[in-house]
Amino acid sequence: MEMRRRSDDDQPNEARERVARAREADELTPSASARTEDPVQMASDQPSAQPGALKLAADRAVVEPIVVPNMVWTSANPIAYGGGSTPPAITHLRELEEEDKSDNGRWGRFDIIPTKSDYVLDLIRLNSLWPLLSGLACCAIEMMSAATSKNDMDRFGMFPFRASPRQADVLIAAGTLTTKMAGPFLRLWEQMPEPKWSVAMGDCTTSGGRYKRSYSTVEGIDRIMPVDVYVPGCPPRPEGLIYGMMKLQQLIRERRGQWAERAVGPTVPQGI
Amino acid sequence: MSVLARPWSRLTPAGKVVLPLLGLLVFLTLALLVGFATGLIPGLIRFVGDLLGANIGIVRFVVAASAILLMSVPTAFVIIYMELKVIALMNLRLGPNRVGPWGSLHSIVHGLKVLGKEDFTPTGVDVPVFTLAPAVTFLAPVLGLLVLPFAPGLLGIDMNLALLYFFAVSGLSVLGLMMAGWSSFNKYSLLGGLRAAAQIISYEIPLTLAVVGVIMLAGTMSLNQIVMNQSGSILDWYMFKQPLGFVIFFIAATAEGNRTPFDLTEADSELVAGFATEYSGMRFGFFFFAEYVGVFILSALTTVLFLGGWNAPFDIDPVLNALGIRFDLALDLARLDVGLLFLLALGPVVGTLLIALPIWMLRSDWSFLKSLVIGFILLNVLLAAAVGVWLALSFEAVVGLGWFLVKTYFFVFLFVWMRATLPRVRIDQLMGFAWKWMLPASLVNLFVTALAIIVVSEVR
Amino acid sequence: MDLPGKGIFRGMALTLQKFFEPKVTVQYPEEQHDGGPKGRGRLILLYDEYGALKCETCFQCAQACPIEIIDMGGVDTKGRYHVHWGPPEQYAERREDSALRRSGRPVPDQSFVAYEAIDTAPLDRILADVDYDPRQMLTILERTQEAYGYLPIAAFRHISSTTGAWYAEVHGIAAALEHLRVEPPGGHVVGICRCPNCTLMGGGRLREALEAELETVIGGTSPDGRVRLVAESCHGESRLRPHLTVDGADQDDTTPAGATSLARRLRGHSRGRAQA
Amino acid sequence: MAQQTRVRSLDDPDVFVESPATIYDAVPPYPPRTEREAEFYHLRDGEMLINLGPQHPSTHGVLRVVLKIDGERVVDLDPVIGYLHRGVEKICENGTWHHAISNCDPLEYVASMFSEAMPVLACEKLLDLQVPRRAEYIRVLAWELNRIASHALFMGWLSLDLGGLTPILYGFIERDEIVEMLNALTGQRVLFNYLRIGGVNGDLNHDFMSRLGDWMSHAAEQVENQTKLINENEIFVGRTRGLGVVDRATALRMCATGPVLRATGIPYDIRRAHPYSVYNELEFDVPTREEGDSYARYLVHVDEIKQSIHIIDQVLHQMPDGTVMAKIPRWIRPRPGRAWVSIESPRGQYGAYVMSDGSDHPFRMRIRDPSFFNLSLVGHLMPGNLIADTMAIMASLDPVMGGIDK
Repeated sequence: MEMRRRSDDDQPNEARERVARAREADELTPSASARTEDPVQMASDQPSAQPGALKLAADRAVVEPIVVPNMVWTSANPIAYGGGSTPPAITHLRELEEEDKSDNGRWGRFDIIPTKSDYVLDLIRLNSLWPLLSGLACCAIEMMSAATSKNDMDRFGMFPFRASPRQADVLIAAGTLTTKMAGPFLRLWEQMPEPKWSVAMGDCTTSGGRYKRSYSTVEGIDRIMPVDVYVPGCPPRPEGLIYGMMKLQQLIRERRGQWAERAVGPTVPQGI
Repeated sequence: MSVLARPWSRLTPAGKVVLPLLGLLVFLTLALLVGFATGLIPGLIRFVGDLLGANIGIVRFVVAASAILLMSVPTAFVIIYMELKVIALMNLRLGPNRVGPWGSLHSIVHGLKVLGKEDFTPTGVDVPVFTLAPAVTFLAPVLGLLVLPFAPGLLGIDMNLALLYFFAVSGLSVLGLMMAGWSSFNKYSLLGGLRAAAQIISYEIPLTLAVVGVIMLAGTMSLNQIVMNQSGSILDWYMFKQPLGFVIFFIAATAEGNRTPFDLTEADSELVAGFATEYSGMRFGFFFFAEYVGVFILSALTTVLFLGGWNAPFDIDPVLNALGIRFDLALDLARLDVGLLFLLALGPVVGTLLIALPIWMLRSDWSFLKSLVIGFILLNVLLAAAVGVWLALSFEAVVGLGWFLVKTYFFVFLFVWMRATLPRVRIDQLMGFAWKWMLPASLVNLFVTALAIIVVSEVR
Repeated sequence: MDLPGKGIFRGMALTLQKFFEPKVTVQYPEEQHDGGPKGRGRLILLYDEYGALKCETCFQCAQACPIEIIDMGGVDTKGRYHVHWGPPEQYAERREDSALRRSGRPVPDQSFVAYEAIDTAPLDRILADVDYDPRQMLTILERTQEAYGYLPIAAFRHISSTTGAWYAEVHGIAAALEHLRVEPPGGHVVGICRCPNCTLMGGGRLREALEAELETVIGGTSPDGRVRLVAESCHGESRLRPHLTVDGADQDDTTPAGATSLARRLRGHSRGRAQA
Repeated sequence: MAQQTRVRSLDDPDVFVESPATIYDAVPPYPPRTEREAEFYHLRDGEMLINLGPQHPSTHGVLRVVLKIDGERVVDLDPVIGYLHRGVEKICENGTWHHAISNCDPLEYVASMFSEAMPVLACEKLLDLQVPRRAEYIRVLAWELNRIASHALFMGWLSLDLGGLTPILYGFIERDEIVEMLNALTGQRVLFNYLRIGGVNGDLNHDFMSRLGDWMSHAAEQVENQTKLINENEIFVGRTRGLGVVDRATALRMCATGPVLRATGIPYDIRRAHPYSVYNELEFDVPTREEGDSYARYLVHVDEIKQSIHIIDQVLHQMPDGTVMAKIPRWIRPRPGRAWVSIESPRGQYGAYVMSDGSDHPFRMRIRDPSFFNLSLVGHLMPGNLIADTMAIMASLDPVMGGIDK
């Protein structure tokens, strides 16, 4: 299996030399000299200090690009970029593509016989999605806003926010999930009875968003629990959440949500 | 064996339910055909008819009980829809509007969804008690329905101790709530169950004492008799003879039914879902239904005791007579003879066309088929309305039932309205209100009523 | 002195008034908001008529982003290098697999790697024999290993989706049991002993040399898949040299240099072959 | 039923064994580490611990409070915070000054126009920068609008935690109007990222002004409507009056600010005490109450909404012409030094203490969030009250977990 870790040896010599040359040619004052001066002066004490005497720090001025050999991505148009190796095959979707009839999308591959009653059951479920009342951060305000008078989620039968996970159908993860909150949040998900769905609302829960560089946040809740619908935005408008919930309804109707084998891990197929 | 077992094991749960039902249906149809062909069925019917006729009391009880059990679920659906929609409208929202006309099927969808959820028993619960609690909670209000007089002659049992029975049975619901709270292995549930015990038992006392005035006036505990005593004009209703008792009864009934502002047992913002915190699926559905059936029976009891039950607030016959309107709808269909056949055969077709054609001509964007369907539906609605009017004018019971339901649903609306407006009281305020204000007031009401009865009888 | 309940009745009158007022709800899918004059929407990368991204990977947007949220990787115009822009490395998160995955770089994690497809016909026969019963998972896995020689990832997926057992469960059973292996077996098996006696006799240096040459650790397979390095026991036989076997045969030359040349020979390197 | 506690044996897959029931409790799994912990987790007869949060309908986010209760009465409590710790201050120190603006946005996510002002004002102080007057007036306009939106939510939340369904929806109607207005101005509904070092991002536009005009025509009436529902409601008054009384000494000792402090009778408002921006040119009252209970805090909020409407009216009349951005260098590098800035947010004194080493990023940034100090009053207020009152007290302190945990 082809695996390679990024190390300095992998970088081609030209690139390293280019970065080194850029460093040498940088005329900015090194940061060390800026820090030797006494930085502790109350600004309010000396309001007339000259702004022209600003010292420049170089350590953050140049952000060097990370350069590694291209092994993954190739263009769809080989003429444009001179060709490359074939992209990796997406294997775990192949079985689905063979049977694209929506009625059999979920059951056919498991050799299970669906009846019309299952279809009716799905119609019933998608019109009565009760979200769990659990806000995490900023997006919770917009989640509540989606349920209130202006954008009324109740029109789709989604309003009765249940406070107890035992009675909820959808877990809307609204807001940043921190590592400290991850355990309780996962327990909430496990306490919900099947069939259940989850919606990742906002950038923080889809990918880590603006806090992906923090030491204390979970980079996307798909790392700890399965996700059916992602609603990006920081935060998304309430209409965005309603659109996501309508997408969830569509997934349920087409029997594509709630995989039997859904697991924690990347939901985006390889190669995209 | 595996030829049958493999497909069976591959069926989804819903399929496993529906398929045997289909088989049963086919079997029953065949059996009926065979039975009629061989003459077995008529004989059986005659035999069973004789048997039932001999034990008419038991039959009446069984029929009433099953009718009421069947009736309770649609009642709950209607009230859930009312709650969803009325609160939404009061919040300046539209409320559910996607399933059915004006979203009227949303409550049914919620109910059926709950039926399809995973039935989950958490670790550590007291399993038998946990399982029984929803049933007890649901049965308590449903049993109360048995003695309610809906219309003249339309009631389960005309018991002479109906009121006592009613309070005894509806008091059972607190047992269910306590069982749920205690067995759930959850501190929130425990607090909810204990609150339920304290609250409902406290409010039983003013509730019962407020009714004693009515009992003294009516001289009976039979609900049917109480309603009959209120017949006549609107001033005969006990609401005007017992204003204080009426207010006390209504407030205590709100507390008894765990409705806002006294919904402490299922306080969403305090105890996550109160006694129902650990319940999922249909077991939670039972609590859900029980609450709304409870609302219905408390409204119905208020109507029966204080608003004259099925009695109309005014007599419509003198008005109609004064206006010279007379209904004589005694159709003698036999006189039509062959015309009846033509009516049955051609009536629907002609009626549908008569309604569909104008629609089709007015709406250029509708196809003729759609107009036909709309016309057919409209025709049926009109026919149903006509039949309803005919029934209402012909049978007293239907009018009575109409008045009864109007009054009852007014109180249901009042409950929902209060829920939309009021915050929740605190447990010590709740108990203080019961013991410091409601109990003395109901005692005062009792004495004043007794005094009034004596005075009136002396004057006479 | 107000009448008791006056505030309650005022509130209820207000809600009843609102009951009849026109509603403020905007029915979303039918009526849509235009986003406003300064609305910030979604960032979209454009594609040209050949289906290639129009993005030139100039990193200007990434530099301008106020919260440094744009984390972009792409291929330079010659198609040779995969260049990547992100904020400076903090808290070692750049090496995390999700960061690698987002930036399009290879991920050193089995579960995130696209697995190779297999011919599932033998596996289907095995599964049909046990009637797709997840309780007989051990049987399924053992017979699958017999059929394929090892347990491919695709087989796990297939077993999981047909029997209904969780993927993690299947993988967990396979990982927990020693006689099941998830990698193709190497051509040769090199066994060394790690008991104190052998270590005293120079087994440590021998192991270091073997691991360096085979580019794997004990229990693994060399990257070309030809040699597997396993732990064996010398069963307490007192000898004056460490215990080393190749395909079960005891070896005499147990110096580190000898082991190196042995490993090279087994891997088929030219120098080792010339020496042999 | 019993099947669920039975798991397959590891030795023999056909044998089922009883698994030990996993019982989640509020008691930590380790022995007590401090005297306080030992005292708190020692339960006397009849007492029990109950875990309020981190997911609970009325903890306003992910606050967790371990309550020690005796029946319904709270004996002691142990608030646990940190479930929303995102390391904002550290992230701010790793980005440039411009980056810090939007990184500070989600701190106070109900009124983010205030938290995003922190790096802006601090950097302007370090740069000794004169902001155009039109920009200052637009900032005041945006702040006051956001204050009204936040207060409208406060009134709804307090009522929701007391069990009333409707006021929060009326509050959200008002907030939605304001937020859509700010969306027209800034391009976002919640995290505006509108203030810039040296001004604001973009002048007032026509869409914003027309929405603002619409709203101003019925703003006072809308506040009246919302207060009519609960202001004199006997149940609401009965549950909040005399509840959670903070006396002045405690409030001052615990560094409470904002409506919590003003409800005890101390007219301390940063806008008046240390005027910043153009607040010294505007006329407004600082509403105070003497009682210091939850009801007084609620009334202070109501009065502040009216004052904010008054301020907005003045701002619209006095709005000067001109540019909305000062001339600033492209790469901002303030002189080395330290600065302390503070403004009056809907929850109290929002402050930032910033150190600069002369580079293009803050060397150290420390945010003072009023919710944290206001919330720390719960230790004084809750013991002795009922469980239902804890919700009323917590809602009347109006904490926002984003700022508390940072």
